[in-house]
Amino acid sequence: MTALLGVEALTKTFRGLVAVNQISLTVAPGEVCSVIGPNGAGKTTLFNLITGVLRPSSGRIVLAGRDMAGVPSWRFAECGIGRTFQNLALFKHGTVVENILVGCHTHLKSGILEGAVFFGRTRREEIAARAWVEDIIDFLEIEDIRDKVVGTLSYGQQKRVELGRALASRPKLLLLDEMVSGMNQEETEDIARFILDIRDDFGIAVLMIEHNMRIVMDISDRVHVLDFGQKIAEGTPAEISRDTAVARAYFGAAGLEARPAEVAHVGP
Amino acid sequence: MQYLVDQIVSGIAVGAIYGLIAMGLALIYKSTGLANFAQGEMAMLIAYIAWTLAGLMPGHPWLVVGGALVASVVLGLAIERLIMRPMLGEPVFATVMVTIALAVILRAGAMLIWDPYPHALDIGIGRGVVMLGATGLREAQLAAILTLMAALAGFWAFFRYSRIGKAMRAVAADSRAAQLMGISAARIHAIAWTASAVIAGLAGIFFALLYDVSPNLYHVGLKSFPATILGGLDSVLGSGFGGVLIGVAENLAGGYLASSIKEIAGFIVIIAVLMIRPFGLFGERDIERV
Amino acid sequence: MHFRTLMAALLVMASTAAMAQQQGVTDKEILLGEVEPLTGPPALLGIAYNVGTKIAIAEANKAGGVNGRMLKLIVEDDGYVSARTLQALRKLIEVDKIFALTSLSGSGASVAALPVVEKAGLPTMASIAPISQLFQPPRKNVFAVGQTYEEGMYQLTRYLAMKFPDKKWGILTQDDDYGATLKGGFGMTARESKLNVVYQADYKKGQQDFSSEMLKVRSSGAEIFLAGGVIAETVGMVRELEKLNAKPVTAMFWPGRVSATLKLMGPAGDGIYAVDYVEAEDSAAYKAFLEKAKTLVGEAEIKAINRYTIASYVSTRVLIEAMRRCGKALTWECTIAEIEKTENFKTGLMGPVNFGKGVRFSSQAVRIMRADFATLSYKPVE
Amino acid sequence: MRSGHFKESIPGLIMLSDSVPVWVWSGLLLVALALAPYAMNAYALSFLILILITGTGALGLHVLTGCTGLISLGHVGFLLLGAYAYAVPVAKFGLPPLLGFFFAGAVPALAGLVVGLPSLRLKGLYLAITTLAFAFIISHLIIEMSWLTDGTRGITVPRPRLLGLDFDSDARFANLCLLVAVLTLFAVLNLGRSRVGRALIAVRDNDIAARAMGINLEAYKLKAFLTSAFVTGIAGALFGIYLSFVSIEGFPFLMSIEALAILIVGGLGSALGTVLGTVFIVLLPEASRIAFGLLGSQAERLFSLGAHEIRSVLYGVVIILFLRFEPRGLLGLWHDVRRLWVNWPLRY
Repeated sequence: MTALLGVEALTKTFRGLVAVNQISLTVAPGEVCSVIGPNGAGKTTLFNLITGVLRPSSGRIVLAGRDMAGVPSWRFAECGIGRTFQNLALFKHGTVVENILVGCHTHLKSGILEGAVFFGRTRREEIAARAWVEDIIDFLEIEDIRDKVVGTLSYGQQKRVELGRALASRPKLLLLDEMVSGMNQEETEDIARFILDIRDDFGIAVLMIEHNMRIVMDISDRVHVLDFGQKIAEGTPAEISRDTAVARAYFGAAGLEARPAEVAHVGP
Repeated sequence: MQYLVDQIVSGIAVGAIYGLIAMGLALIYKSTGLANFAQGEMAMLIAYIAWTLAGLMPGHPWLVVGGALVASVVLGLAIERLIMRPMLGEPVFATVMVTIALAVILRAGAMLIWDPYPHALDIGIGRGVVMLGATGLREAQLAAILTLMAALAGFWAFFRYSRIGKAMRAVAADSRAAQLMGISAARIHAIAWTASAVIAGLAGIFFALLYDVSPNLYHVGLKSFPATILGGLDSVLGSGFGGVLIGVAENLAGGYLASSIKEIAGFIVIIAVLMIRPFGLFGERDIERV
Repeated sequence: MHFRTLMAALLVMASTAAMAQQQGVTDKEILLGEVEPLTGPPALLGIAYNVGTKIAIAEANKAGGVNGRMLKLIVEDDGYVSARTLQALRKLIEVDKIFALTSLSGSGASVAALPVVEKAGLPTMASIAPISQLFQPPRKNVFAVGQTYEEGMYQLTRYLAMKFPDKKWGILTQDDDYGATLKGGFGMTARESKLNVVYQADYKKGQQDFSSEMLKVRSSGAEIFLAGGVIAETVGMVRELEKLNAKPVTAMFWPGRVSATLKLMGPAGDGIYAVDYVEAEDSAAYKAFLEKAKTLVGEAEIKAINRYTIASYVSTRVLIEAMRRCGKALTWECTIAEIEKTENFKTGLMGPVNFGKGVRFSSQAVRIMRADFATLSYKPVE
Repeated sequence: MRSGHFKESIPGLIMLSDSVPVWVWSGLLLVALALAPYAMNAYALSFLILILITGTGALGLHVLTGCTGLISLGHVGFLLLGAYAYAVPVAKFGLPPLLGFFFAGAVPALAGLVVGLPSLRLKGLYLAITTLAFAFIISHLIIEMSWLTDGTRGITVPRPRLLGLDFDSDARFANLCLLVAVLTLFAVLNLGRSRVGRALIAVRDNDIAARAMGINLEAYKLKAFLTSAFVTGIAGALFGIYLSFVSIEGFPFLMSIEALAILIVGGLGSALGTVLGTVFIVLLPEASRIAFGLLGSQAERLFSLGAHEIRSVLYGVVIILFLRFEPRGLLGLWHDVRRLWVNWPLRY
């Protein structure tokens, strides 16, 4: 099976500080993968590298067989990568619909002049895009807030809008950065269901950073564990929950013995 | 050679005035995050007040200067309390527009209270010529240079050692965190506006002594923008140096290229510098977090 | 609604109204208007000019008005911004419905306003800055009293060239049309008398510091220096030369020939040459004018009086006299014809004013003067 | 009567407005504006023309500052360039006015690209002051290149004749300005609901997220400068024709500030707000003149020489009050009034 995303020996240093160190991982088409690790393990830096926001110091990123070195960061979306951000990054003065429409950007073609005239191709294009956005709104069950300005929405709602915006670009791979942090149980379960539906209905592979172990263990096909910028483990959720290196990274050697109950909780 | 020295020295002299006003600009930017477009107008207003005082108290130069500085303290406090503080929390763009409106008001107000004619500010001192080697400087030019040096040293020490100076840096770095630490942002803003009005006032007085008191004295504020951009909007000391650099650049352009290019020399310099250092020579780069 | 019919009806109404009586004229009143800079730096000239118009009008009203009609003036400020000049003119002509214009703002703005004034056709005096575009080619209804900058500069430099032969010359002018005309006048003399020009430059309008320019003047060895600023700029140049201890023969131009300039220059201004077509302050005619003015306008106005007041006073007097000669049936047509007939009109404050068929500019002889710091005035040279 | 917002098709969703009354009223307003010049006096007409030209220019700035969030203090530079790019070919070389209008848009647009380059590296006030520098440099270049621009003497510009139609009367010219202003407004509104417009807003609100959505920040900032300069340049040409005389002095620096004031007072980021702001700011001096007149001749005489300054002060005070008490601008005020009208006597 050829991997959708291949990360090979990726390294990123900031003024001598090694944030990501020789990390390799793959995501197969139709797979839900998670990246976990304590705070400061380099997870978000890894995401920023994969989405082109940061340039790797060394190593390679291959997306669907294409080496991404030298591809400008704004082209990553065209190449099939969509993402959400750890701290919300919506266009807060726009409505929900407008935000999701921005996600369609790479699939539309009209330029300034065509946009200003709004006739013919542009109009057809916009109608099609709007129909697609309405589908996404239906899918995410946010019909009732579609014309609200996103700045006025609750945190959970904004997260969904961000998910919708990422979906609108029809990505092959979706990167979700701490999607459910700060959500209650019910909202978390909704998101988990959406992620599985995204994979099954749209055929999109998902790579997510998550602190919520329950959702990681419940829906991941595979889990990558990072600590101090290095990958310390990889495997199915069941394998990870048994891995002593992982437990040590989370709780320290002493904690491993002192708090067996919590380790058990990590299990599936 | 003497020609070059003369050009540079008189450039430094006029640059010192730009530098003083630019320091005021940077001080306000550093502590409140907005550019005060009325800085030149503040200088103009204080110069007019000094001129009025000089008419009331002939023969008492120090009383005139002292009175004008008291007036600038009042001006700074009044602007901060009445106009800027209610705008706290509004978008930067809006507050900047408020300072522009303030500039319009001060400009017209000065013409209303006084008149559109140029006047000589004559307080008995400042106009004499001092010889430094073969280069002649007016007393007020020398005073402007010395004041700039004193202000540079003073602000350096202030930010480094004084409690308020450190607090100001804290407010600049993160106003919310500073507030949580018990620092009153409003008080810091009031201090910044007052200090800025005082140095603008001094610059205005020097300028009026050297040239004249007239409604277009505020033009000097326009010159201090390149100065503060060159030095870095958030760098008070850098802005002071920036003023001197702009003054010298202007004079060299006027002395060796064409006189007509002199007035825009400062702007050409900053465009060149900003292309290489987008945050000025001494400014700090914003660090973005994703 | 038939739009065209409506328009036609309106037009007919408008034209019949015009026939009955010219706009701005009632049985008791004649409405005059003027546009000039009353704010911003050029206000120094505009306000003084405005006072001159006020004095001329007050004088006429005191003597019973023009054929029994009182004169009333509406003043508009344009801040020396062309767009505002245009708007002010449209207001005066269309809303206030004035009878005649006593001023048409400064040079650039007045050129921009010409098409509007010419189209309206009302009698217009444009004497604040009589540049050649105002009367070349002549417009039927636009008159100017005074002298062009070119001619003034030509006369000034010719005088200096004869008095100080074989000297090195320097000239610094403003980078606008005012400066360009000064340069033009100087160029004529320079070619004619083959002057040795060692320094010539433009400064940017609004410039305040002239240190680099004056250093250049000094190092160029110029012995005669023409300071082509307005007021603050000329003062700046002269004081900078004083600081540098450079003492060329210095000359300036009439916008700067006001006592305020001398006061600002201090002793350094003593002996500076100037040129003007308006009488100097110590002449009998000027003093008499000042005495008369004190009985006609307030103290604030008296303080604002300078040479522009005289220019305006004379120009407005010409207009008033023409209206008087028209008698009771006051129209634009008649007033314009009467201004044209103005011949040898004397006020003592300038040379006699003359217009004629197709002549729209009353060229005034200029005089060379020298500044006297002790009395803050200018005295004609022999 | 309509009740609520129910739309039955996707095209209905993306229309500028699906409300019949809005279209009817806009149409009537347009007809009124087209005919009014023939019934107005020249003074009132000059305000109408100024509103139309200023509105076009302000919409140009709106694209850059309102939509894309790039502050420009040097927009008067684009106005100047537009005016000269029209005046030089048409008045000096006798080229057809239509070509002149093309230059009036194209030349500033090219300059916009040049000025836009620093915007790729500079932010906020640094950029604002760079644009300020640009405006000074442009006017310097115009003076220096006197072989082409006649330097400080200025160029007299005749009223144009376009496609066989004469625009020599003010009323006709007002029609031309109306046409340009309405086309500009439509273009800007359309841009706002299309891909490019959304991308500009995305760049303004969150540039990192915008990039993640596949938006090329550099290209779009340059596009914003290009579009903005193009529209502003056309407004500059119209302004030059209105003045009938193009010179540096006809375009004072204050115009840049006025344009920003229009955006702020109208409501930043909204094209309709820009229109409201234009009307307000252009009429403000006249309104204060009338207000001052109401105080009676006594007050007028008291300030015989200071009336103009009092008006300036008033102007500044109104702007400050607006920013202080209605930061959403006139558009926000309008929404409040409308809500009050619909809901009264209930509060909401």
